[in-house]
Amino acid sequence: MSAINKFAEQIRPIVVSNKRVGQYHQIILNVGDVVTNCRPGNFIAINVGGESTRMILRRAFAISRVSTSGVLGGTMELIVAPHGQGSRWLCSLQEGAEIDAITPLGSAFGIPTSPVNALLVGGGYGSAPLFGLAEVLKSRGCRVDMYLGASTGSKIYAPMEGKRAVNTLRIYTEDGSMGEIGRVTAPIAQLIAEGAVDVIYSCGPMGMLSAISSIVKGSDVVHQCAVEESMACGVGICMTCVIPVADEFGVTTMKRSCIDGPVMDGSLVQWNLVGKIPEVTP
Amino acid sequence: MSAINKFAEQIRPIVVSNKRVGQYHQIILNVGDVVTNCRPGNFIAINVGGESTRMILRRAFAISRVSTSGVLGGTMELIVAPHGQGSRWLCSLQEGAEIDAITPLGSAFGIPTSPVNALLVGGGYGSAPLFGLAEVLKSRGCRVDMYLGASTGSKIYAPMEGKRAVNTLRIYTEDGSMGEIGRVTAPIAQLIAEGAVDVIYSCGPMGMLSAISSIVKGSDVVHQCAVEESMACGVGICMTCVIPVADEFGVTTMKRSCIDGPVMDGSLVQWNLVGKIPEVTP
Amino acid sequence: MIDMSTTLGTAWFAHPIFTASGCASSGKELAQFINLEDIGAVVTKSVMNKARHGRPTPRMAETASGMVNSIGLQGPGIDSFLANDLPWLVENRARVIVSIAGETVEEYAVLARKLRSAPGISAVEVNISCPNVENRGLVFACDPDASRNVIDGVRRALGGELPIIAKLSPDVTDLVSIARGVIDSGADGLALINTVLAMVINIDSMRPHLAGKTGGLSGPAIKPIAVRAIYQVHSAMPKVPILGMGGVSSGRDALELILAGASGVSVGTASFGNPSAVTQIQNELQFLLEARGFTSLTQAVGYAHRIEEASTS
Amino acid sequence: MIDMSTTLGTAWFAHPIFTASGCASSGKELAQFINLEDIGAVVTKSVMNKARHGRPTPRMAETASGMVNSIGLQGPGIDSFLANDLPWLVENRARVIVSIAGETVEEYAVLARKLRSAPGISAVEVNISCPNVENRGLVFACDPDASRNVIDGVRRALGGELPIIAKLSPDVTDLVSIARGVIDSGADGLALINTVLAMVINIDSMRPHLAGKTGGLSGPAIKPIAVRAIYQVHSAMPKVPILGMGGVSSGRDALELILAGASGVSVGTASFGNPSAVTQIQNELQFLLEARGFTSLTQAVGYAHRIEEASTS
Ligand SMILES: Cc1cc2nc3c(=O)[nH]c(=O)nc-3n(C[C@H](O)[C@H](O)[C@H](O)COP(=O)(O)OP(=O)(O)OC[C@H]3O[C@@H](n4cnc5c(N)ncnc54)[C@H](O)[C@@H]3O)c2cc1C
Ligand SMILES: Cc1cc2nc3c(=O)[nH]c(=O)nc-3n(C[C@H](O)[C@H](O)[C@H](O)COP(=O)(O)OP(=O)(O)OC[C@H]3O[C@@H](n4cnc5c(N)ncnc54)[C@H](O)[C@@H]3O)c2cc1C
Ligand SMILES: Cc1cc2nc3c(=O)[nH]c(=O)nc-3n(C[C@H](O)[C@H](O)[C@H](O)COP(=O)(O)O)c2cc1C
Ligand SMILES: Cc1cc2nc3c(=O)[nH]c(=O)nc-3n(C[C@H](O)[C@H](O)[C@H](O)COP(=O)(O)O)c2cc1C
Ligand code: FES
Ligand code: FES
Repeated sequence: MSAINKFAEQIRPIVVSNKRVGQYHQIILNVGDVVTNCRPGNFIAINVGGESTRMILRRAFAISRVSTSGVLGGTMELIVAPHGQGSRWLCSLQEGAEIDAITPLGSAFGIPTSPVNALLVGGGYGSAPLFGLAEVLKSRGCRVDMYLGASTGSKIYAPMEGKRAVNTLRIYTEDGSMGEIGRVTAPIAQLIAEGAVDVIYSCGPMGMLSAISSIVKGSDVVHQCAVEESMACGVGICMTCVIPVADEFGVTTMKRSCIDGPVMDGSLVQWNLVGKIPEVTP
Repeated sequence: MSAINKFAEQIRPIVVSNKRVGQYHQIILNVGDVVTNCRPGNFIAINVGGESTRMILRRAFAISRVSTSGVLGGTMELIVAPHGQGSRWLCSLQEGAEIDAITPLGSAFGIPTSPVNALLVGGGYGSAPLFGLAEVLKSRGCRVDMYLGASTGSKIYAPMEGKRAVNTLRIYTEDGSMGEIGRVTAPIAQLIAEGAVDVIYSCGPMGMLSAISSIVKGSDVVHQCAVEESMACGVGICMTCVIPVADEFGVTTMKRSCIDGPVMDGSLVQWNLVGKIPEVTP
Repeated sequence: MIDMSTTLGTAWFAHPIFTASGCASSGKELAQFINLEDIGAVVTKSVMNKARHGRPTPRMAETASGMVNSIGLQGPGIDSFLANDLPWLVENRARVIVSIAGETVEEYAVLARKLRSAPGISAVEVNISCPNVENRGLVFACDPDASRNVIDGVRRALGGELPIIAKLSPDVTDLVSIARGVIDSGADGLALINTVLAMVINIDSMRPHLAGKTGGLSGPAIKPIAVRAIYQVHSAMPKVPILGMGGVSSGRDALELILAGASGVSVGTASFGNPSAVTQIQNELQFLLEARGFTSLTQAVGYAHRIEEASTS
Repeated sequence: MIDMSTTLGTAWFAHPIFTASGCASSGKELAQFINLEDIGAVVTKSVMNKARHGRPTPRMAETASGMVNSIGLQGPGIDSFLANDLPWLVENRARVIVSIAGETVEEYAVLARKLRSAPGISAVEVNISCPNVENRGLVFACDPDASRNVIDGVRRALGGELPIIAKLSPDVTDLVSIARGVIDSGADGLALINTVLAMVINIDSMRPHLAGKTGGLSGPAIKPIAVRAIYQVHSAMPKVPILGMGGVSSGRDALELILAGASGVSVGTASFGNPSAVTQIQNELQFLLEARGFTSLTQAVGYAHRIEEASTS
């Protein structure tokens, strides 16, 4: 059998809760045993719009956290921005609603085998998977610093419980309405120069991921980033979600961000070619 | 201004109640003042499927009864058969749901100016508008007999309150599971021969309406029938709902059943041409 | 205030949203729901020379985000139209684009001659693309020569007075060459697109659902085809005005067609689901244009074709 | 038990539902969701001679009941396909139809020659209709001569071994004549339909949304166009087997295409929304056929064309 999508299951979870948090919705799904296969970085693909909808494609959301402890069995938390028609539909669901979902999909953040200094950088709802990741890193003895950025305070997602899993948390907003004013990328260069960080994990807008990659370049800091390309299928069959990525020999090909990602090695992603294609054929 | 659709209003009624009755749903809508313009025979055209639906056309339903008395102001009752995707959606609505509707549309049953003997014949959910009609006829001093037919008992719609408005009610089912066995059309010929009926009002499947028209032919009984053709717009702009109808000079043209109907003179409908077109051009 | 007016050839319209032919009957029926004075124009159901019964029923089937229709051009004929429908529209201060359809080149010319002297008409839309006629071989719009001949005849019959808008079918291999042909023959503008030839089979009767077997697909399903057609033709002939249509049911949809190159937009099937669609779409469009900083509708026409700005990197 | 098997030319398939080219990648990706042995066949993503990057992103836009894509035939090239993807499919006991695409008549012939000796292939689908190539003039399927030449070359290169299925585009004025041409040139069957040329304009950037500007419309929106195309071609050439596709997302949809004349049905876009769609549709289809009293799938093929029974009136 194929190793692609190996743990993915098509399930019909129930919405356990749906709360507005700033500009986002925190949605908890009762997903059952599938949580045991979910790793930080994986995503879930959800059918939106209901039975007679004209929306034919699934929507992808990062798994924020999973839990096996509750009375409900396995649950999964998503942080959803009501963006277009599909995500707004999801955010409008009542408790008890049943949805159609496939999870876990995609690659996960690599977890170091020995304790390291980890910096987690999130933009907007990109912080969602970082709190789950922080818990895992902490349990492996890593030092975990987190920087979150957004245009404005209501777009910062930083739950109380999440903060416990990190050593430090710094928040940056462009309008200064929360935390420090400015971009989340600004202080990273200095951290690297100080040798205070071994691995950067990032999730957020492509511009942010690309900026971090430039900053990291030349240092020996590892940069694992979760990219976000528009996806039609989420399971590797449509080829819409591709990103130019170099292999170990420097040859760039268009990789599917749903199965070869969303977590990728930031130093291999050819940021200058995103939205273009490599000149020479592979 | 045009007289077509003169009383029609585009409204957003709330579902006041939705109860299963046999194979149908009795749905009550809070429609407001528009009820004052609703006459037995008129219909309502409803958007189905919700915001992101792929169903782009309205669905037509006969107005079963209206009431202005309740604490809610004007309400309207519909009897809906969960048939395809649109009517099933309507039948699945919870109390409190808001819908998008246009009403009143179409022609109404003509009410005699002097008391007559009226026979009301309904097939399946076709009985819906007849109870409201019966009340009006009764109030004008008419004798009102009602015959209802269906393939089986659960498809007979005959509410308790409705029965009060009629002098007699006879029920026919093809499988004999309720009332008498056989078709609702069977006893009509005799009634006419006995001179016991002046006007027949009918609503139900086209085959039933056509059969009644044949029986009435040659007698001087008036036959007003509510036809049912597939409608795309319900307001006269698409020309999909046409029925061949003769004018006073015997010239047949294709009439729109949404604005020239649904109530038509059964003796003018060219039943043999339904689903065909007249040979000669008008 | 943004200037929402537009022109199609020599015809000026205060508003940019129109009804689509065959989707507003003769206009009267919509008057309860929209103010006919406040829209671009009523484009009438295609009128033929003689009265016609059209096709038997069933005439329509709903499909995913669309519908297939086969009406078969039922109508009262041009004389009755000129005697009854047109005067009503003029009396009610609606701008009118008369759509005509014929079975022969000659019939189109006859129709055009009758329109020449009729008062109150802003333009003539020539429907050479109705896919509902019995023999597909007879669809004028699929044959470059036949479509040129029709427009040529109409031009002669009309004289120079009224702008001619040729309505084309998307069911062709090379839309641009058909478009060029009718423009060369004297059309002042193009209407894009008519319905797409389609069929629904009823899985209970296990036969084609429509009495006419095939029919025309319309509604949101075809909007991406309409946008492509308008974009292609505007690319090839940027000066030719286009009345765009196909699946428009919101101001966003109308904007998409305008950015692709439409100078005005007709709303068809959307009126079936919402009889006040034309006015609503017009209001939404105005809001969207203003939000994007346009000061006139015409600035937005074909804006999606603008040359890439110099890259900032 | 109903016999669900079908044939396309000399190729026999135990099951009638197939993946659609480009909508199952090389098959592996779906193995977690469907049992590849239990479906008609995997129709591979169109393979070209050399590896290709395809188009830049954005490559797709969702539309009402559909999507527009412009992938640009990204793929590893035929040699890598034969070395890696095909053996995996054969090992996993999937039946395989290889789809090929080229930029020249010669490229198609080269591809066919390479397939001739490869084991485990049931048929070759020749994609002459991809609307995603830069120059619309180069779409083979829109040019009767070019499409004949491609099939002719493939036929010679393949010899008589493997059935050839020519995949046609609906974007033509006269589909039947294109179909006749490729059958005369040696195709054993037809695949109908490829995507419909379309465009989406992003109303924020106010430019075409896809990097490739135009793309192909697929999904439920186009089903009525597919049904019409299959019905037309089956009417004209009732003996030519058709692999039908276009917007099928339920057993009811598949039945509609079969009644119109398809001997097998490919499922494309529906797999994006539901990766187990192929199997689900196959099960639903079987149920629907049984409920209608068919004892074999082949009885239903083209059943909508049967002569009207003598009227009982
Ligand atoms: C791997 C991955 C993880 C994601 N995680 C989250 C998350 O945790 N929280 C969250 O709020 N959003 C997340 N997104 C983005 C989310 O998928 C989109 O916001 C959502 O698809 C928008 O759908 P819509 O119907 O609301 O918008 P529309 O604009 O109506 O969508 C139209 C189409 O475009 C696609 N699309 C639109 N915006 C995006 C986008 N930003 N990224 C990818 N596809 C897009 C949609 O999937 C759909 O196919 C993630 C996307 C990916 C690919
Ligand atoms: C004047 C009039 C009055 C009606 N009154 C009632 C009523 O009181 N109660 C009731 O249950 N039904 C009534 N109907 C029928 C009702 O409109 C259809 O059952 C309903 O439209 C089916 O929609 P659907 O989405 O469930 O079915 P689908 O089969 O999915 O509908 C597909 C399309 O076909 C049309 N259609 C399907 N069946 C019918 C039908 N029987 N008549 C007309 N159009 C149809 C639909 O409107 C829709 O456009 C009435 C119809 C008309 C024209
Ligand atoms: C029921 C119906 C009838 C139509 N009749 C005509 C017609 O008489 N003449 C014509 O040129 N187009 C006719 N059309 C095509 C429309 O004018 C329009 O070009 C097409 O429907 C696409 O627009 P839409 O998706 O907004 O409906 C008709 C369309 C429908 C749905
Ligand atoms: C993302 C995508 C990629 C496709 N790639 C190919 C291809 O490589 N070769 C081909 O012949 N058809 C290709 N097609 C067309 C499909 O095989 C099919 O003909 C079309 O999508 C209609 O079917 P559907 O509506 O079920 O998707 C592609 C379609 C999609 C949506
Ligand atoms: S989303 Fe389809 S291949 Fe990645
Ligand atoms: S339903 Fe449109 S004209 Fe009657």
